[in-house]
Amino acid sequence: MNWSWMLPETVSTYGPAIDQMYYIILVITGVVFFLTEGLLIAFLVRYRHKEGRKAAYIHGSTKAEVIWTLTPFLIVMSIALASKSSWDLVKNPANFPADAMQVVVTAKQYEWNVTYAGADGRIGTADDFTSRNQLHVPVNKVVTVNLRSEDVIHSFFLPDFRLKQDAVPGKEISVWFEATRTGEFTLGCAELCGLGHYRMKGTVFVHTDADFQSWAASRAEEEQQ
Amino acid sequence: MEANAHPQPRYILIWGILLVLTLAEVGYAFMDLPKIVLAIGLIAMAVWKALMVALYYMHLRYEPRRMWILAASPLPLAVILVVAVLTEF
Amino acid sequence: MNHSATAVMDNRHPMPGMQVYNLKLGMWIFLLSEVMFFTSLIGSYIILRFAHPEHWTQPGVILNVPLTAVNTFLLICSSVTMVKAFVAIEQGDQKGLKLWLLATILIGASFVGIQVVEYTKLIHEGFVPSFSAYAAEGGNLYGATFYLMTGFHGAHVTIGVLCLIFVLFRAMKGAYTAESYGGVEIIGLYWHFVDLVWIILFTIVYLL
Amino acid sequence: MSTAQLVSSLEGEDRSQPGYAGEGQHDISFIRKYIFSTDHKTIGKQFLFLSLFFLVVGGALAGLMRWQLGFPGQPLPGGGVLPDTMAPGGIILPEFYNSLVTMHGTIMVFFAIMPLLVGVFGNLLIPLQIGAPDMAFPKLNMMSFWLAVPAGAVMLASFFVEGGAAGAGWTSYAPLSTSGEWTGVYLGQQLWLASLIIMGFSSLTGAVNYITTVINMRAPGMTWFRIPLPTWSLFITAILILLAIPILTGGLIMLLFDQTIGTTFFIPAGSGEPLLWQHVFWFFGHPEVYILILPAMGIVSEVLACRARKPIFGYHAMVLAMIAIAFLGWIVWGHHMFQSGMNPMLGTTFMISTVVIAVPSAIKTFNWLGTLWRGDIHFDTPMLHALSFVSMFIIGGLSGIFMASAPVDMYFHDTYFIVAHIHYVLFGGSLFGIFAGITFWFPKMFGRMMGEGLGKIHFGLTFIFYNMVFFPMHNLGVQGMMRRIYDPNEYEFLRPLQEMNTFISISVFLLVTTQFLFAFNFFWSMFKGRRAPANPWNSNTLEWTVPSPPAHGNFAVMPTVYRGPYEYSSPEVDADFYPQDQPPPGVGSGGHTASGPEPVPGA
Ligand code: HEA
Ligand code: HEA
Ligand code: CUA
Ligand SMILES: [Cu+2]
Repeated sequence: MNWSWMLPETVSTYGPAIDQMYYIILVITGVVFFLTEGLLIAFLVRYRHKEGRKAAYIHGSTKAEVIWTLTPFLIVMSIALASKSSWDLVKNPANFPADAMQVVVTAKQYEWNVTYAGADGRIGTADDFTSRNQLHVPVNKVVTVNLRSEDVIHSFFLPDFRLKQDAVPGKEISVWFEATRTGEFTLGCAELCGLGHYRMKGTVFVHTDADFQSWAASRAEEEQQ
Repeated sequence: MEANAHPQPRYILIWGILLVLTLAEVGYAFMDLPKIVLAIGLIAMAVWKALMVALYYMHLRYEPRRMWILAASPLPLAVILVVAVLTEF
Repeated sequence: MNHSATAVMDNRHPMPGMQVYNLKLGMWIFLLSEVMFFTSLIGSYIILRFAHPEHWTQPGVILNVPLTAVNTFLLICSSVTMVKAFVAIEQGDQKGLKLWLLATILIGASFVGIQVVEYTKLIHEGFVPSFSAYAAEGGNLYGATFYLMTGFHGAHVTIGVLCLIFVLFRAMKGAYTAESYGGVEIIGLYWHFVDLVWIILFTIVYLL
Repeated sequence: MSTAQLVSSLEGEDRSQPGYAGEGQHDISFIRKYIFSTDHKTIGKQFLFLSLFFLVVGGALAGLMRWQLGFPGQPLPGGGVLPDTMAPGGIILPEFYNSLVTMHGTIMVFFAIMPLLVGVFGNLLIPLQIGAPDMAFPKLNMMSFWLAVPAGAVMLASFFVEGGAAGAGWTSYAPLSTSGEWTGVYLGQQLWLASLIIMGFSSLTGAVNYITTVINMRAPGMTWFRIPLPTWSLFITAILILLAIPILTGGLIMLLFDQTIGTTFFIPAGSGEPLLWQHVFWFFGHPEVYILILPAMGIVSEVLACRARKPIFGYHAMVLAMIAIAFLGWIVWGHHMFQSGMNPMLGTTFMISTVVIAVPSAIKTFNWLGTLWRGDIHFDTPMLHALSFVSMFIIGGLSGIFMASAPVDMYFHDTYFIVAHIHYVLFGGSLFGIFAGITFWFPKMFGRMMGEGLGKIHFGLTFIFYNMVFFPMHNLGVQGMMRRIYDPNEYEFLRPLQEMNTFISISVFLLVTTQFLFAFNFFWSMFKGRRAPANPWNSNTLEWTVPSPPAHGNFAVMPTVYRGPYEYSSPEVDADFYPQDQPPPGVGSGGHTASGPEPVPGA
């Protein structure tokens, strides 16, 4: 059994930043955990009932209250502020990297349909081509995913990229990622979307640029007939 | 009993004010002004009327101060919800 | 404040609390939750309207403003009659209490009546809550939010009328006196609140 | 007011307050006494049996879920009894699994934990602890219970209707929940909504009652800052219920209309807004989770102070922290919607408000530790449960910090990390608090002590098995396992986790079995337990100054309160406790006196 608290390897450009945030919180909460639970156990042993022991008649201490109000406040505030940058980077369209490869991902019970721009580089034209439950992308290239849904809410989840975004019917939501190495990775649905939710999965194929071009070409071919 | 203590407000007068405001609203609503101007004016009049009812008919004006606080307490929540969600659009 | 009154209305405790007897405090607290309930309805309306303005028409195009203005007038009058009933019993005037209560009931009932008429007309014109059946100008969200808000307000008025009838019955039995009129006061609070809600609804639903 | 004034104010008319037991006992028929009773203590017990029943149901549903997750696709032993629409040949169907998850969450939150905390302890404790003869509106109180019963019946009935029970999660996100065409569940989803609307009324009537009672019916001398913490927490909880439940009711009604009369508030096909439902739900939902923890915090504070024989550390800080939680609880709901497509700016705001709400919880945690420091700690069953509340709530709270960080939540949202969080706060927190409360006030409820030995064994095993069940869920989350999935093995990368899932499931079966000890102890002690003295724990609060169980009307004469509730080990008296109504030396007689410590059971 895997009792590890280490995150699996990440293959997106912003993955490490997010993982780092996780490890920072892990350390902070870990320290708080051992500190508080340690004190608790220490007190239970030290002050357990003994004949003739009378508890101290103490009602509290303003000084202590101030300390343990301000310290946690500062700690958690810094956690929030430290998290802000990578949040804005991934989810705020204003900060998306320029010249990205655009794909449209349309979720529906229980499959992922991906639409790629054809030769003209624009989506919504005759030479678009598609793939089902497969997302093919070139490595080291920014890919903007425009999420749509045809029926209910699904959630576009790329564990290895640390990316998750709901696909909401009636809305188009954009997120982006950039793969740092080639390989095959999981695409999962993370929002309950009906009885097939558990099997609404796909695969992300990260190719070298060359491989991607040839795949795109052949796929476009097939679509024409 | 506290109700006995308070001075009797002029209920009929307030009734009159409410009627006038209602007519004013209906008239104002059909003037061709920019939507925002209409909205502000109408809502102002509505709030005025609502206050009249709460303060005099519901005797809030003659209740202890802490009752005012009690009565006003949910309003901030209402504002928070609507304003926050509106930022989505 | 005269002590016998509260003694009859509830067993007041030496801790002053809200300086208001239990029934009245309880009604006020209940009204707070009513505020939140209408917040959820009106709030959703505001949000949906901002999101889809195209579903709404100019005031008066579909909804019958003059008719509802009359209805608003009625409701405001019923608030006066209600408060008159309260003043009457405060002075121990049993006859006045019964008369004003009766007046309030009649006006309240006619408000509901007029609303029913309004609804039937509107539904006839295809102004319905349902998406598939909506046939009027604008969009179905207009219809849905309209019936949601006015419908639940109407329900509150109806419940109010029923409670008033109950109060009138007890008044007939002489249940209320100049010392003990808690029942009259709290149904009054509820009634005025419902009136207050209508004042808001009339403005944002019919005039905006 | 000064004690002198108090005593004088007690002469004459105030002593014979209407409603007090002093007014003289009138005996009443069985029906009025046990079924349609208006006595807050009886109603509290009624809620106790109702919600324990639903706790068992919720646990059973969890067991079924865990069978599927532990042994995917294998026939459930004895599962043949289940109809083919649920589990043909004992093999649980995906749609049935979704119903299990949904109903487990709903029943546990709305029909087990909420009534256990608010219905049971709110009714039992509030009037007793403030020195009132009963609730402000006893009939309304009875109504509150008799609304909960049909609500529960409807919820259970939905399992047996065409299409099965609701299956869109306890959060019932639209548009999935708006039409059977997405889930195959038609009537079930509507019954789910109807049931929750009724349950909402039940909670609401309760809340109105509690608030009025606490504000208006305190005994002389029971100033705001002499109110025991359980009552404080229940008062604040009642306010949250009062303002949060109507919001949910409004949403539920709109959702019901979307399903039945063809409106499209939340259906994009009719230009409705799915996210509007999420906002409405979570605007209620986050205050709700504090509704589920605050009373437990109050109970635990009481038990800790009493069994450590030491004044609660920072009483005022404790109260202010709860008030702060109640305020902040309204501005953090968005942390459930980080990945929902909500405006990212809003996300940042909610991230900041969310971490801030950790601070009042921090204050409470440290004050609990401060209470134990230099105490005289007695390890009775209630104390053991209270202590495990503190230690488990810390874990649950800290896991909340991970998700509070929006980018980290991007990975953890809707994974088992959330499931671990939920159960550390709701089981490790709320439920251990409830165990502490039940074992602590059992003598006051039933006039008999609960078996200590069995109680300790039940505690020990529950504590171990509980951690074996839920701690590994953190690791599942870290590995990226999504929640609400019927069979993780569908995913290549989740297959290695099957072993751990099986381990969890086996632990669950041990955990559930352990609960029979509690059930047995509970019922056995009810009839055969040692008769309880008035004040078995040598506690200070008013409920312990009257016989166990207290008579109808609670107090023979209206008590007078001279001091705060946590005056333990005070130098003023020889005994290590100092009841709130015991007159200070010199002041006239009347109240109770601590005649030396009574023997403490088990210790
Ligand atoms: C009793 C119920 C309860 C309680 C008390 C809490 C408390 C908290 N919760 Fe939890 N939460 C739930 C019940 C609860 N939650 C449920 C049921 C869900 C899932 C809903 C669903 O989707 O089904 C959920 C989901 C949930 C989410 C959404 C996750 C997601 O879906 O992506 C988040 C995100 O921020 C969150 C955060 C928090 C935080 C920050 C607290 C804080 O209040 C915790 C504060 C406490 C501590 C921090 C520990 C003690 C403090 C110290 C020891 C001091 C030192 C600490 C530091 C310096 C950090 N919770
Ligand atoms: C209050 C809350 C509560 C409690 C106590 C529990 C208890 C348990 N929960 Fe629950 N759970 C939730 C609230 C709770 N849960 C919520 C809100 C969700 C989210 C639902 C959703 O996603 O929509 C969830 C989801 C959830 C999941 C995720 C399902 C999924 O996403 O696919 C799982 C999986 O293992 C799980 C397991 C368990 C288990 C094994 C228990 C065990 O602890 C159960 C053990 C048994 C008992 C606690 C009953 C014991 C009985 C007594 C002690 C009374 C006996 C005494 C007398 C009769 C006198 N729960
Ligand atoms: Cu799609 Cu879950
Ligand atoms: Cu929350």
